[in-house]
Amino acid sequence: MALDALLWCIGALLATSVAAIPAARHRAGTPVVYGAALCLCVAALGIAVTSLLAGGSLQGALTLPIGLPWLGAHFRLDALAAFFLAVVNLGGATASLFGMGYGRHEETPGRVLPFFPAFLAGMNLVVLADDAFTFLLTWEFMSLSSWALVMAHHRRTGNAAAGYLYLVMASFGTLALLLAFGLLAGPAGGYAFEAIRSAPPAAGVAAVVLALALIGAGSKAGLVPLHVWLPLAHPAAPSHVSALMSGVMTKVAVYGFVRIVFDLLGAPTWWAGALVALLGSVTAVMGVLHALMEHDLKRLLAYHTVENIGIIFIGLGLALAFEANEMRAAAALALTAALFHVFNHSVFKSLLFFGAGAVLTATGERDMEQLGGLIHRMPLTAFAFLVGSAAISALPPFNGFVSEWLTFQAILASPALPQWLLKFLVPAIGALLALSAALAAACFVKAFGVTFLGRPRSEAARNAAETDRWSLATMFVLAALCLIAGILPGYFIDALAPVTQALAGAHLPRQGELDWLTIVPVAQSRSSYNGLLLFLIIALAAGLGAEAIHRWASGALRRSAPWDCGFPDSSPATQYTAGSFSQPIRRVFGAVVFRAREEVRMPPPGDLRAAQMHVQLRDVLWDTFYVPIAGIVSYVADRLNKVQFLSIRVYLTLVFGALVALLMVLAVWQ
Amino acid sequence: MDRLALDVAHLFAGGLVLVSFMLLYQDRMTGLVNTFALHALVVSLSVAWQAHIQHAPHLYITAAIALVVKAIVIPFALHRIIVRLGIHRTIETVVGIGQTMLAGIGLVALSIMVMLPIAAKAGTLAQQDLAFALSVLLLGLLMMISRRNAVSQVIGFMSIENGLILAATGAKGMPLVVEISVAFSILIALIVIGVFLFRIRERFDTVDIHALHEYRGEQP
Amino acid sequence: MTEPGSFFVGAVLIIPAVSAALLVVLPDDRAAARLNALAAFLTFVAASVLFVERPSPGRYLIVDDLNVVFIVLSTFIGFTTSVFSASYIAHELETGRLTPRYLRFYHAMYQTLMFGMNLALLSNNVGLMWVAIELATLTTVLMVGIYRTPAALEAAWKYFLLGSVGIALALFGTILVYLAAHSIVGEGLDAMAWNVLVQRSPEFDPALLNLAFLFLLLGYGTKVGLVPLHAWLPDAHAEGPTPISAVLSGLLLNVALFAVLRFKSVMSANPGAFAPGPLMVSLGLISVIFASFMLYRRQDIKRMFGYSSIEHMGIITFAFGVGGPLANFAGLLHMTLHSLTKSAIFFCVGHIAQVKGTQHMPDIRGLTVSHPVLGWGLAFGVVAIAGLPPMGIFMTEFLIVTTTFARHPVLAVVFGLSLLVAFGALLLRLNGLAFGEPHGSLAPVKASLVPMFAHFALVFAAGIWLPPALVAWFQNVASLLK
Amino acid sequence: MLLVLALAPLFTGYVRKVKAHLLRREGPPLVQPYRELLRLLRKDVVLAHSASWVFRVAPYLIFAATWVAASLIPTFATGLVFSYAADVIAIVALLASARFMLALAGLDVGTSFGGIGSSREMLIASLAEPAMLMVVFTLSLLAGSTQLSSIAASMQEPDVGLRFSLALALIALVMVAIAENARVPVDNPATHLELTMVHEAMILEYSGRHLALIETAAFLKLLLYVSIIASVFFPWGIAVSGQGLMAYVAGVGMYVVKLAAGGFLLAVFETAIAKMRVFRVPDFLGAALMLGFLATLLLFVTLAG
Repeated sequence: MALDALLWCIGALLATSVAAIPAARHRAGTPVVYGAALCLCVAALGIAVTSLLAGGSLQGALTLPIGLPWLGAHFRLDALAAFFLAVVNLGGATASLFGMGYGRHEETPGRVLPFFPAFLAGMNLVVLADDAFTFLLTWEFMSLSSWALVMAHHRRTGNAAAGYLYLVMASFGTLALLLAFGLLAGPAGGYAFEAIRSAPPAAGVAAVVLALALIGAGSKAGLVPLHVWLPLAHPAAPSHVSALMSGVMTKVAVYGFVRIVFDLLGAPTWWAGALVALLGSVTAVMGVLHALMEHDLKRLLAYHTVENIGIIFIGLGLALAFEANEMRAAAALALTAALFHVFNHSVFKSLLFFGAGAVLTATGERDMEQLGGLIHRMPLTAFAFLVGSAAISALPPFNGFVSEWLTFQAILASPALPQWLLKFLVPAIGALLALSAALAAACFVKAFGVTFLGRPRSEAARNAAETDRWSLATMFVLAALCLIAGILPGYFIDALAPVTQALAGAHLPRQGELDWLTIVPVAQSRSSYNGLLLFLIIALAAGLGAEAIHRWASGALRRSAPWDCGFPDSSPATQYTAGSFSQPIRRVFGAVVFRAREEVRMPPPGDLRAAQMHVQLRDVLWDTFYVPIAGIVSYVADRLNKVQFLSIRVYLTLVFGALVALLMVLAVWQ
Repeated sequence: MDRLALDVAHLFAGGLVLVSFMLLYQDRMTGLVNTFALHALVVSLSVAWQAHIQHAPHLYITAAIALVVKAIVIPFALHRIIVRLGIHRTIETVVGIGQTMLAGIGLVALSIMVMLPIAAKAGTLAQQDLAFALSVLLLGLLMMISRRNAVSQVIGFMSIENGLILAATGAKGMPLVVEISVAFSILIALIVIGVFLFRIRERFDTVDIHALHEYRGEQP
Repeated sequence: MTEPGSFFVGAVLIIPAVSAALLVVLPDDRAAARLNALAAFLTFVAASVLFVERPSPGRYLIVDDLNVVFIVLSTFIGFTTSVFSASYIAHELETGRLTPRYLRFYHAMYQTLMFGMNLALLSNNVGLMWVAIELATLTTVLMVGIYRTPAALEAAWKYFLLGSVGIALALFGTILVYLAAHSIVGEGLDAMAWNVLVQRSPEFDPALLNLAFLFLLLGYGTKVGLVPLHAWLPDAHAEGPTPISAVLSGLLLNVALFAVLRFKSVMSANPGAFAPGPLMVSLGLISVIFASFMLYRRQDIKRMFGYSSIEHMGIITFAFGVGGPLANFAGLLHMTLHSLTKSAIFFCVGHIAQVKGTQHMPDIRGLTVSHPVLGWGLAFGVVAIAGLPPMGIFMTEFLIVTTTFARHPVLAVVFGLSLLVAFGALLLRLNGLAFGEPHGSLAPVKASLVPMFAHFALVFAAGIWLPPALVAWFQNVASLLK
Repeated sequence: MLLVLALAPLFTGYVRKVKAHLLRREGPPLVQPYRELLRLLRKDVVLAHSASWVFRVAPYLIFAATWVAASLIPTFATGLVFSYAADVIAIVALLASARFMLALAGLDVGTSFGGIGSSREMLIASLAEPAMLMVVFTLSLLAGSTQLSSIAASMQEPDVGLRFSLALALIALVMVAIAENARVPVDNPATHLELTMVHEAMILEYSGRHLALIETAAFLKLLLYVSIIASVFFPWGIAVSGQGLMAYVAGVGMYVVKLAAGGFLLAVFETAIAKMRVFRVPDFLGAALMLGFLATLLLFVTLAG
């Protein structure tokens, strides 16, 4: 019955999107549509959370007489689905709430409102689908509706291209999944997940399916090298949609991967785990490096999505490896880490995108080089963004740290693995993970520092104003969530227990009852972390320090100009820019990853023009994978195009040739 | 039926193939048209003979149509067109007559090869007629693609159609043959009219297909 | 012909014939357009009665599971197209591209075409079907050339020659089939009747059948537009009046494919004959690949969708070639959905071309801004034809790819990738047409959008829910086709 | 907790003293750092116009985070109070967050110095952290735990013995420590030359009590690293919780001795070599990372053997 309620919510969402078409014309349409979406998402969220907390009890399955006639549309609600539903609807609810305020600045609501609820419905349906056809149908529907949202601002240069790349890549992924399901279902067409579960494929087939699932889900989640569309498409959409796409849709892709690989595919093989984890770590590092080079705030965030997806896939890969070796507890640990990071990332990435959206509405700028000093104009946004940055940089006491800490714990369980490759690979992955975490911190020092701190670099930044109440409310709700999940992780981990139980056959020891709410994944002596205590002590220490100092030491304060080395009133242009901030890291990594070229153009002596510095970055992956493909297609197209311009006689010759050839075949064949 | 009847039928069929080769051999428009009239004549004779031996009076109609339309009217019309277009001198072939003939022989061989396995069951008449009809058909196609101007293509097409009539009448007791032949005559008539149209409308100063080729919906 | 069903069968044929005769003499173009639509509507009603009242097969005519769906489909699309053409033609008169004289001719031809196609679908006789298809071809040839521009004449001429050659090949095949049959069934009409042929096919001479099928596939394949026999198709779509393009893509191709299917069922009933599958698969695959790449360099919007029709005919042929209950079902469904979608796209494109005054795609931009209904309609159509959900074509392509991949992985991968290529091309064009800064005339469009939306609604619904009766028919036929 | 707080400045003073002696100078007295801190505390703060609340809050957070991190280390006894609140990964993360705030503070005022400092600091950190974590891996794989207490405890076990991988880890840790504490050759705590400074550049704008806090944090950090090294690699004499007072006192004594030794070595090292270019630092730390990684791998070999 929980499932029925959910489906009703989804149906209502679809109805909303239909109703939004006429509603978009009226001024009042925007809050109404977003309000409806908000309510529905909250309702669905409630159902999902209750069924998750209730463990196995609140599950259900039903079949609607739609879709494939002889199959019908199967829907099923289990622990995994419930968890991802919670993630989806939390993101949906916050995005709708943010939209209440943000949507008012939308110049063409007619292009956003109808597709927004449809997008939400699509994501919900994917998670609920229980047969291959319904799954792919809703999956592609999700891509389609999000594509429409990406195309909302189609006049801005580059957005159309982004949408194009996005939809083509999405269809490519869908094709891969299509083939995967074709293998799983077999020629008889047993598309229902039940049938697939009951007949797990042979080892060889399973390997192919895994590869296809990796391509299919990876291309949607943004796994390197299939990530290229992501940093283009996510920022192109309106900010709350970007938040949904980055924070939630990528998670739905992760869900698809988990569903296929952990649920449908049967027992995994260890090399599969190695492969997935390795891809994950490469993705993480590549993503964060790209992010460091990026000066467009939203695109930077999108690249960080790539990084975090990498971290999640590291967890999944480890889980696979452990599961292949029957190390259930360790598998549960890794899986918990991955899923918990799924939740955390959806929270703080939405928060950050909302912050970016607020900045965008306040200044109309996405380019960090034009921003700066916003903390004075929009302090609340700045605060929320700071929390988000700390969380995504995996700094205690926020939630990002907890999931990464769990991932590290999982990595530390690796020496028990029998395979030597894994023994050596996993620590390397750990190193890459640590590297990406550190780089992420650097990147967000840049993002926050350049955007909000320092002095404004443009008129727009100088006259920015704090954003509206709805947006602020949204951001603070999420910031609070970041902190709560960071200091009370035990409850969240317990909530994940049924999921890991279902998938990995084990779950972490219950954390909720431990004293002082410490989390102890394996054993007290082995490792433990207590966010709450840490948070309290830090707060205490800081408080005491401040108190003591203000009590006994001087509390006086003088304002004056900063130290200027004797060059008074230097212009804001002399500040460190995003480019200059990332310059050292570019020097270190750039040569390899980006083929970075720097050249300084000095004017000749006596010439008064300023010296210029040109930095040229190339995306190696783009050059190696995508450019050739495009080249081949256009080459073939050009070649074949000549056939359009032949004379009738030649066309007749074609017919004649075909006839004669076939006759010959026949003659030979008989 | 007696042996003689079969032989005569066979004779006509073979004669048709022969005439098709003559068509391929022509390099003058006038000669081509005349040869085609002969082609049609042979067909009508063969059809009439089939009508006789099958005791199928309706086939006489087909024969008559073949005779009147294709042996008399159309050649006459084509002669006028040729004169108007002033192309009665030569016809531009794509490849030399020699190669064309060789290819034709190859096609005949192919058609016989294809027909061989059928021999046993379907009765000798059908087999031979089919083999010849198929060869006529292929030769007609060969002619269509080895000649550049529309008139000779039309003629090639009509020779194809003669081959089909031959096959149809050869198939014993096949219904609707008359209707089909009528339908085909309409087709032919339309083609000829089409050629006329291009001429009369002053759209193209020649019916050479290269000229048509210039008018293209889109250029590369 | 006493039973009610046969009366309606007669109606389906007689109404178009009579109205064609009427339209020849009817001078007033308004009235002509109305009469045209009315006749088409009546035909549709009569046809849809056949769903329930099905007469026993006669010597010349037959109604069975396979053709009943296509008769209703073609009469329906014939009706909607006639409605669309009413508004389209009115505009053509204003701009003076067509004179009333030609218009009378046009309407008469339209009904003749309907007659020909219905006859081809209903006929229980290979020869009769051949005649009908030829009739339909001739009428379309005349209508393609109706604008009498050099390009139009050239397209018509090309269509004519290639079509005639195809027809000739098909006839030869038909004769061969008769020859194969008459030694078993005995001479006369029975040897050409579908139901008899399918029943007795196992006893036929396989060698003869093979040869026959080869000619029939090439002959009717020319009409279907399979590569390399396709050359006439894009130009014919591009140069003719848009209603005719719609009917061509929506119906005539289907009818030709329908003929191929009939013969395939005869073939597959005979154990000795070679399986037609590989031949159809290869032809279909070639068509799909070729058309997908050809889509990229298109400048003319109608020609582009012509190529897309080639692609989809290839898909359908591929599906039937793969065979098996799922793939055959998918093929039949795809035939239905493609004709609905593609004709709707052509309705949309027709209005767009009229509003913008050009078919040259680079000159058409930002439609969703300048003409939202047309722009989004086009977007919907392209999305549907590209096989994105929740439209029905997604279902068929899903079935085709999955079933193929389970059996012939390589084929499925190639097939899927070429679908992706085609999708890339269509989407690229859509981006240019529907989005970006609007360009060209912003005049409001006066168009009858009902037909377009009716089709889209059907396609959309088919993706979500299929009526069980339809499914039953298709499954029955699918099992018949092997 | 208070112990480390009390000891930290003394330790720094001690290191300075030793360095001075090595340079044949008299050097400031040991208590000089305390004096400086008191002086700074008494001065009032000069704040730039463009400074925001981040700039003012940062010092307290930095101080608190570092202090907590330092107090989590089993300096002289295992199983100290709260030691289970965070393991060594958390300690690394705490230091990271302190650095995060510091770098932000550096960017806050909007002068180019702060920028230079922050960007270089983050570069160094982004390499130092993985290296540190690799060392942590080595240790915790060996000890089967990431709790410093249990690590230290397990290091006292006789069967651990002397391992090559441990040596590598030690070297790596030392390099990281040098980098993290902005010592020569990575950075020079005494310089104020724009081109060379990293840490100093970030805190250039700070004054008064803020500066005092940050300085204290720096002292603490130095102490922290030295005591990690001491407690983990030379765990002799660390009291086990619940051994009674005497053991604690012995532990404290032992600890002080270890600190003295560590400080002396540090001073010698610093005087021995020269500051390197900023862009040599990545190589330096890369080497540390490699060493750490090598240590982990070798550990497997030895574990297997």
